[in-house]
Amino acid sequence: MITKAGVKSLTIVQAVNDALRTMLKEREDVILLGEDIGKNGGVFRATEGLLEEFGEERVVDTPLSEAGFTGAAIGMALNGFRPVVEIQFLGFIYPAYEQIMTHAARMRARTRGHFTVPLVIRAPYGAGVRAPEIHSDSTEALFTHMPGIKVVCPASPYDAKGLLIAAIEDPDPVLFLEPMRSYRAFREDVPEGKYTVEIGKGKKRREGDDVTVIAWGAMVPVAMKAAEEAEKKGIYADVIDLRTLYPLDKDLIAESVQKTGRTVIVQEAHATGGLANDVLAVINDTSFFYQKAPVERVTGFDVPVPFFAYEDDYLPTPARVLHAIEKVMNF
Amino acid sequence: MITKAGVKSLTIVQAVNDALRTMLKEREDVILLGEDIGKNGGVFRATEGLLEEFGEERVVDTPLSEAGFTGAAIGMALNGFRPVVEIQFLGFIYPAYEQIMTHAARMRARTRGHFTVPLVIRAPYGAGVRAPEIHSDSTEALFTHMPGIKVVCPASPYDAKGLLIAAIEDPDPVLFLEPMRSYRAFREDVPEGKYTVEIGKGKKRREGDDVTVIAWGAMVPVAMKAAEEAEKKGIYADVIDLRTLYPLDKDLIAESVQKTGRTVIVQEAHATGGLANDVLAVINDTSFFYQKAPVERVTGFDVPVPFFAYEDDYLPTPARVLHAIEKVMNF
Amino acid sequence: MELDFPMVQVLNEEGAIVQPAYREQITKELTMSMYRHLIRTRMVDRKCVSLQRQGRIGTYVPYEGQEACQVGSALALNDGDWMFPTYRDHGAMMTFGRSLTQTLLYWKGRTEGCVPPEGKKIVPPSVPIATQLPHAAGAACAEKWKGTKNAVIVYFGDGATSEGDFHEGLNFASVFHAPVVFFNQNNQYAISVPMTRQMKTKTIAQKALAYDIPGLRIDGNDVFAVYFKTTEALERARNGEGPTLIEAVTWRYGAHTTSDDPSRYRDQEESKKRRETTDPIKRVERFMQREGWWDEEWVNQVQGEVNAEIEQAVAEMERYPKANMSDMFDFVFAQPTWTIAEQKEAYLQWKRGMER
Amino acid sequence: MELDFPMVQVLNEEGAIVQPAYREQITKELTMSMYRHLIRTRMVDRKCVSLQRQGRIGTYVPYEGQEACQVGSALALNDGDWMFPTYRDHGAMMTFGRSLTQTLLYWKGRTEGCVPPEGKKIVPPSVPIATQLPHAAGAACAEKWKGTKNAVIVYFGDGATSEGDFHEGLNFASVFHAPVVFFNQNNQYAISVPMTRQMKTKTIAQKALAYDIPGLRIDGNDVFAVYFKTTEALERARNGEGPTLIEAVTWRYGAHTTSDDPSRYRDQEESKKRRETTDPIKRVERFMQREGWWDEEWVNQVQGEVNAEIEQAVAEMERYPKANMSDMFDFVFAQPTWTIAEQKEAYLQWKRGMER
Ligand SMILES: Cc1ncc(C[n+]2csc(CCOP(=O)(O)OP(=O)(O)O)c2C)c(N)n1
Ligand SMILES: Cc1ncc(C[n+]2csc(CCOP(=O)(O)OP(=O)(O)O)c2C)c(N)n1
Ligand SMILES: [Mg+2]
Ligand SMILES: [Mg+2]
Repeated sequence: MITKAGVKSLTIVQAVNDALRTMLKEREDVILLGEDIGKNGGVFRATEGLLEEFGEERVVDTPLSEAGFTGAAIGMALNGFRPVVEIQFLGFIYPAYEQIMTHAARMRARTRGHFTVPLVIRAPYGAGVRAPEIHSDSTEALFTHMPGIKVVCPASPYDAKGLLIAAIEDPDPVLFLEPMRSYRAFREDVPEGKYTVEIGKGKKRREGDDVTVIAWGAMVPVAMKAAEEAEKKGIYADVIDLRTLYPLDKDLIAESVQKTGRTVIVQEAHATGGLANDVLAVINDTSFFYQKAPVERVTGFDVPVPFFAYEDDYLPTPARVLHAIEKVMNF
Repeated sequence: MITKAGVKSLTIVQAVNDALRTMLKEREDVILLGEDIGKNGGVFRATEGLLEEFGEERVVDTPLSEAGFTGAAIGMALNGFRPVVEIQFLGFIYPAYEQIMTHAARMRARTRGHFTVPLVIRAPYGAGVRAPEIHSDSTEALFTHMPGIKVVCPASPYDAKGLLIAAIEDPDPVLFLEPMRSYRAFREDVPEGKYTVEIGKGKKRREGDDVTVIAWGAMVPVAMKAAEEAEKKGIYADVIDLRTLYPLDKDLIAESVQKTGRTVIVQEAHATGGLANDVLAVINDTSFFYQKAPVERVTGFDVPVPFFAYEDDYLPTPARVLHAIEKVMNF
Repeated sequence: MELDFPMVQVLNEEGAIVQPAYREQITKELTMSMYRHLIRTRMVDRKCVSLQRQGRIGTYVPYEGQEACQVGSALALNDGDWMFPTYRDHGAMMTFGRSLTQTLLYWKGRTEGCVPPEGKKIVPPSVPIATQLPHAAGAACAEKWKGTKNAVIVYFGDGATSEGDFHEGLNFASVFHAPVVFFNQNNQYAISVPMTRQMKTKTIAQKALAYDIPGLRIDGNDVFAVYFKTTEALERARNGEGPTLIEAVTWRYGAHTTSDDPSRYRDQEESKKRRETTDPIKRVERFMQREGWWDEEWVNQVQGEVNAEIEQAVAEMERYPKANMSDMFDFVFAQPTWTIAEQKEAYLQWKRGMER
Repeated sequence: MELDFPMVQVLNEEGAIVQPAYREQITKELTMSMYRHLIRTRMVDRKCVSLQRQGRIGTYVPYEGQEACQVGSALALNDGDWMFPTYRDHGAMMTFGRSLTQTLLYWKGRTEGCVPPEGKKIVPPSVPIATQLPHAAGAACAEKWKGTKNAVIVYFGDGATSEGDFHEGLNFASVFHAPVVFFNQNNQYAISVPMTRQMKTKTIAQKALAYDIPGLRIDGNDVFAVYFKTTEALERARNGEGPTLIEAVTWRYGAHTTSDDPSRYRDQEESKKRRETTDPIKRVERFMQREGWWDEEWVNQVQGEVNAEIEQAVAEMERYPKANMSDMFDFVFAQPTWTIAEQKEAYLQWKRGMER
């Protein structure tokens, strides 16, 4: 849907598709690999139409082997390509963990920059769409602890396109997490053609002086909803969309927390070992004495992401976030 | 070396061997699997003599396939055995990540306790022994974020034996991390026969009212050394050896931090996403207003564990810890 | 290579027995039992698809067309054997004893669907592809070390052969002579990816050569070939002769899951054609007709019984107690850690507060 | 199966050419060049073992006994080809152009050892077993898509065949007809685990049948068999005929690494015996003697040259600038993240403070 000249109103998944098409056109070294991304256009249609437009050598349906095609993509990246691989669901990335951890992330360091792996790994993640079991993991923290790879997670169509293009242009490996639950949840105006959103920079989605609410990916709409509710009660929240999960936007976090002194972090993943604790560390290091209350974390629980009959109780909700906002306000 | 009746003076690796022998004797369902654990007695000799004593069906040299033998061990655990698998070095566990993450850790939850996986995964970890590259990872945090598995990490021979026996008796999967660098570094009196150290309980290794120093595994001796140095400067430290990394001993941490108000956490792993941040979260949640200074974290850096020529600069040292202790004291 | 692994048939498309050796074992009783299971599994599958369309269960994975694979192999098992299925093998699971209600609960996103009936060693379906193969190898070793005569069957698709776990599972089992049958349902597609894109080989059976174990290619739409060849492989396993790889060539008529649209990647005319020619149920019908065993009334009766069973199971599923959110916390460890206990308590308290 | 994959020999243990087809290509020049590389790699290996014993380098992985595999295959490469070695393949790397100094630096725990000479596509050794096979498949696809005539060689051991990545790499390469040679050095042990415990098959070559690619079993101690068969496989690759699996049967005389004690798991008499009978260098000597090409003086000269080269490299390694700790921070990303920049700065500052 074209809304005005040079701008289209797109969903996140369409924005991803647009970014891939843009970069396949723009750069000959870009190549897509994954399961069902060709003829089928991806199980979420993120690669729809690309095989037809760019052919079998640039949009490659691979055998069902995450370690195999991620490893092969590493070899292609060593040899001049910029592969973008799709992991069908983040819950199926673990067979490729070794390849990402030991090779993609370490090659530059091991070789003093002689060999590099400009690889993008795309993966839809998260719960909330009533998917079968194991399809709903949100384990970004397993990758932010892996030195040598950046982790990006857009919450909106504009950012999805701009960040994916930035990831493809990045000289180093990037894990690109796509919030499955937001894939088609809303549209936004997205410029045609190439533009980038800087990796490493978060975005303030709402301004307020009372409390800082920090979220990313599918939790951004949850945080926004909670902030709206809070406003009705006279509490004004800064809502920060992290957008990049490694490296975190330290300055944005510190600036806001130093202003409000009160922080709520909203995380879909399990509490222990989650990214919220990295945010906590940033606050500890930069803004300790500004804090007026302990940080509240609203997170998934320390349990495997449950079967879908239980997922509504697993996922942070605006009501839970609001409760946490009130808690830090009333401390 | 027998020091008194019923007690032997053992190194950590000998204590591990003793625990395995004890449990192979004690329980028929215990079985060991791994690469080179039989005839060779393990590359660190942790399983020395066990093949000879218990035979090929209980001490099983497997093909070189971490996913294969860990997966097979899951099948054996489902079918009544208590397998103890050895991953030769923690840096080689990643091929088995999928098996641990999706199956070992989730089976009980998926089946409402009908099927369970009483599996122990042993892995030497850490840097400091001039090992070839990739042999020195200390990525415990990749497992503490995995709901359904406990993570244990002894720092001393007594604890190594007692915790390993507790892990084998535990009805759920346990990752048992062995500090390679401390394997033969010192001896301690270890009782003969069976005893356990409770999983989930840390241990105070030194008492002091000024500052809390928290460490685990190979960092415990580093923390102890720093505490000794601090004492010479009139600073008295509580040194906590976490021993279990999931679940953390919240009460022990809170009690000490509430007493001292100042905390230093010593972690070998990369700063971002490390276990220190979980400790930070425990402090935030339990002891926020007791804190007199921001928590100091002394950690490995956000870089792949370097080749050994650089490892002395990567690893936290007593001097770095002492510096952090002084920093929190002078805040 | 294809020539070295000819496709074994016992009952051909026309419903004729082409392997006289098995003639005597194919009694009326056996045939009727098979037929009953075949139509039962098909009827359940169709019901599930329609339940999904009505929003009464979640995303569903249909197996229509693959009934002979699942029924024939499951009937070959002994009660004490183990079954390691995938998400598509509830036909096999039901044939081996899992109740319809449990099947439905699973697709409704309920963990109750993962609990097998007492004494039945049916492990919950493996969702990550091929990861169950090492488990099967290990469970089989355990039976061997215990000295039982139990065997293990593990199911997987053509796509699964590309994963490392396929290889590691078969290699492990072959080294330890584990009593396990690796039962491949080669439906020729992994979602949209045809077998030609999945592997260079024309058969899956030949992959057995990499492990020095027998590999066998059978007509997966021939319930007798499946039944007898699986029985023989299980016998080998029980006798200490180690694992077997069976490739059962078949076809799914419908979509990969109810979220999939097969017309995007293949001509559905092929499915239509196959329904007429190679259908696993039709050929048993043809055989029964040839033998004079066909009894319209009996068939109607069976259908009626299965319908009643299905209706009852659907009713049971729908009046099943609401999912209990506590379950999510209570089964992670034998004893909940403080983290889980605290999180549960805090959540329950907050929820109670919200409800007030 | 073993019979289907007979061990190919060109030069037998007695130093006689047993495949006349290659007779003409085995010139004096080629033979002398091979011989030179063989003794060079052996001398370097022995020197490294002794450097390790003296504590001048770290844990070292010796390859003595496997020189024919490494030299023969590396000499078969073109300059533009890719090499994906393991930790044991510095013989191959040096033969293909990596300097001795770099080799030594690697074993001294220095990243400088991972940087290949300008223009040479030698990827650093893969330490996690078998993980380099998918890379090789991918790099080969990339050459194909670029339309070059470059090929790829990837090394791995017998133990590596058990890992999933072995399977995934071969399958990927076979599906895409990638120009890659999978070169297996079957030294019959993975640390302490003998081949019989690693796999049920008696050959590794037969695993090629699982991918419908040529599989070939050769005498890995016969430098000519290795050289010609690798050349042919590379030719196939360049001509678009896809991957080949080569099993080169060999033996490591010594320990797995300098931290290993082989007497714990095998009789070292076997190594002694093999030194006399199947040694890759001795048989070339015998051949040269038969041909009348043996020239004591030339051999002494070569040894002298290699010794000088080694001494120079050792000296270079030892006066190499001290490891610069900044390197650890500076090469993680093209542009350091603030986390790394801050950590580096803080550490440097503290260290400067300490030094004051
Ligand atoms: C490790 C992993 N990767 C990807 C998926 C997503 N996925 C589910 S089914 C499927 C295709 C499986 O094909 P096949 O093995 O032939 O079995 P079939 O579905 O045809 O029965 C894929 C790719 C998954 N479940 N697990
Ligand atoms: C994934 C992984 N697991 C374990 C190890 C430890 N390890 C190093 S070498 C080796 C044996 C390899 O045997 P093989 O493949 O035959 O090669 P060889 O050493 O004989 O050349 C093992 C187990 C490793 N490096 N990587
Ligand atoms: Mg299939
Ligand atoms: Mg070997």
